[in-house]
Amino acid sequence: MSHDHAFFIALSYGVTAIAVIGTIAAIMLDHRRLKKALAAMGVTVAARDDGQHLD
Amino acid sequence: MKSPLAALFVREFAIARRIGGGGSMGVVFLLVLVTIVPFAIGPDLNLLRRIGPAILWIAALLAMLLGLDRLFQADFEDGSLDQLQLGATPLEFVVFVKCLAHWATTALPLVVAAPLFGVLMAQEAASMLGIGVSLLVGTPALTFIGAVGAAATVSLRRGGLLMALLVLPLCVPALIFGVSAATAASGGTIPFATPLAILAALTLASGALCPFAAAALLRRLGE
Amino acid sequence: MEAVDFALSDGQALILSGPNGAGKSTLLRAIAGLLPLAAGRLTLDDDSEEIAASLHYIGHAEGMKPALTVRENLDFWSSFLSRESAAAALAPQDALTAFGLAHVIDIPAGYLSAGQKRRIALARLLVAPRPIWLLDEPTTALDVRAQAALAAVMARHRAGGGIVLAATHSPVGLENAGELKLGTVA
Amino acid sequence: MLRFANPSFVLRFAARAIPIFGALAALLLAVGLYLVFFVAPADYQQGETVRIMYIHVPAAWLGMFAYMVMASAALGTLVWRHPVADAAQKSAAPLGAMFTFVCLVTGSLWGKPMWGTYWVWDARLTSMLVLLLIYLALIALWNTIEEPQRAAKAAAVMTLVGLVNIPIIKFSVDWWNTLHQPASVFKTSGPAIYGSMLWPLLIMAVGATFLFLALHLMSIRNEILRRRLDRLTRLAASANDMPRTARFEAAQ
Repeated sequence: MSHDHAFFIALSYGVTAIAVIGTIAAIMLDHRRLKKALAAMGVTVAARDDGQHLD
Repeated sequence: MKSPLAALFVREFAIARRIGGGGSMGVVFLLVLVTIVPFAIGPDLNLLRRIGPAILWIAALLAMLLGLDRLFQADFEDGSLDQLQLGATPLEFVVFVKCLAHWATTALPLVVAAPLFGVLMAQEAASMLGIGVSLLVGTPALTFIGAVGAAATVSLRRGGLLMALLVLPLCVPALIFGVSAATAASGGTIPFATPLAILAALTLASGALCPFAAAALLRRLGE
Repeated sequence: MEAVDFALSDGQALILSGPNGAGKSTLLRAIAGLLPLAAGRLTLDDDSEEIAASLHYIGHAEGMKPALTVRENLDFWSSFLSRESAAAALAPQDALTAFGLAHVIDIPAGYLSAGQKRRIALARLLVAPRPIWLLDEPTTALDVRAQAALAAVMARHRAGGGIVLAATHSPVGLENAGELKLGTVA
Repeated sequence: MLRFANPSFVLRFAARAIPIFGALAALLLAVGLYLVFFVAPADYQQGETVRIMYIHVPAAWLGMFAYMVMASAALGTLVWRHPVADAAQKSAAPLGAMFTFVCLVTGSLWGKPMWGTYWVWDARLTSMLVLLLIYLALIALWNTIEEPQRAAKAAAVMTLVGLVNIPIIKFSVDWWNTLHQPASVFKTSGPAIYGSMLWPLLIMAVGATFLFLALHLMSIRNEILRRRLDRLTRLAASANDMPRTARFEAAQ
């Protein structure tokens, strides 16, 4: 494995890992913030809102 | 209690971040322009390397104008412009701070993105640095000059195009010295510092003069 | 617009009435300094303060940014329009309570109805207090309860020595206020 | 199929499906990575850098797969007009953009040893760049139009228009590429793939697909909650006598 090949492989997998983990983190943080905001408004997240299920 | 101008800067910053994804629209517009050029000219890397800085500068200039026509229009439409004139701070300072906020939200992302997009134009590291520095120094001038155009067309329903026509000729000096500074960065006869110094002078001059012109255009805007 | 002359002292109010297009808004904007005065003078006898510093103009558009929450909007205007010499400014919370809107303080202004936006614009009077109020059609889009709240706020302002100039053609709840009829010359 | 129109049903389905897809993705990717680094042979011509192919190619597939998912959600929006389709459409765009971006970066890094520069206007990479631009434009569209229904309809039509254009773009970019470059120095269609390389590639691709499905369901759940929060905030604003002050930081 010549030196620069290893560098490019590592860089590629590194960038991919950052992109994937970043996306996962962003989505989970967004989820937590939304649940907190909904809870603050007195609505449990899984509350069945049959009334307006086609909101 | 924040000072009026600090409060204004914070408000402009918050609005830019919440609507339309802040400066990201300008960066995507820059990427689109940089991408379509090779489709027209061809993928010849040597040619693209030579004209890279010029293309990036023109694309950045157009991306800057993109957001500028809304600089005062939003305030004009929702009545904020009246109140901004009735505050204790002179309208000139208000215009200056609004330009600063617009530069921070629109131009700074461009200054970071343009060199990276230089990869598509086969630019070397030195040239990328030159492009970044020349944009950093030159974009304030574009904002200040653009603000005058924005103030002139604020009450027009679709003033964006007219504003570009008014502003682009005035931006020619900044474009010339900006591109020459960017190309000088990757070697060449002209030393990098000379065009950059003139560019800095253009920015300082427009920063000092344009707010007065823009404020004059905005003050006592008859219904 | 033909010659207009009036004088107001502390606690007084003046209603500018007349058909649409009679120049009510134009006169108010001219007093506020948003329009150049073709002729005539605007004087303030207590000359410690220049005129612009003692006026608060509320126009048709309420100057609220839809993307910002009501608190952010009012905080901005209180910082921007604040005067050291002015009486104590109310916090956004209290200013909104005076108009029965305390519950919307953390909601983006874009979510609110026209009547609520109107009341928030009027709340700006309390957040950035000035002696003289210039109100252009203050009661548009306000329901009866909101109009009562506005009348109470104006009464308190006048009791404290403030002056109110309102351009309107519907009753605005200002007792013993002078009236300046602006009619188009026959 | 109509039961999927009910957001609450989707929330419950997501709550069960996300862990399963996530676990499958993790397992497959782990096995795939092991195969890629310890089993798959180096390429006789490129040497070790061929291992970048095992993320570059799946990323390209996912970039396009995400667009197909977004386009079918767009149909859902236009034909059945139910909000879960809007959510599915809106949340597919950023994921598609992420996979396309990864494809471009890994493609550029993979090409560097051969081309000598990070970017050559190679036909397939250029087409992926245009796809990324389409994704970014759609995301900007979603960010700009505040009113959810209108944004969904506009994005749906633009997505379908884009879908029709993608093959045309692909064809014209290929034609543009051959027009200017008589013989491309090194066709990066990649080396001939032998069995021993095919398996890791397929495992990585399937693993990435499950990753996408898990992330997509999580994003759809977020969009449903965001719209519910938005609706409750409007209700709180209009209800004059709110028992509790409604706290709402801009969740956009």
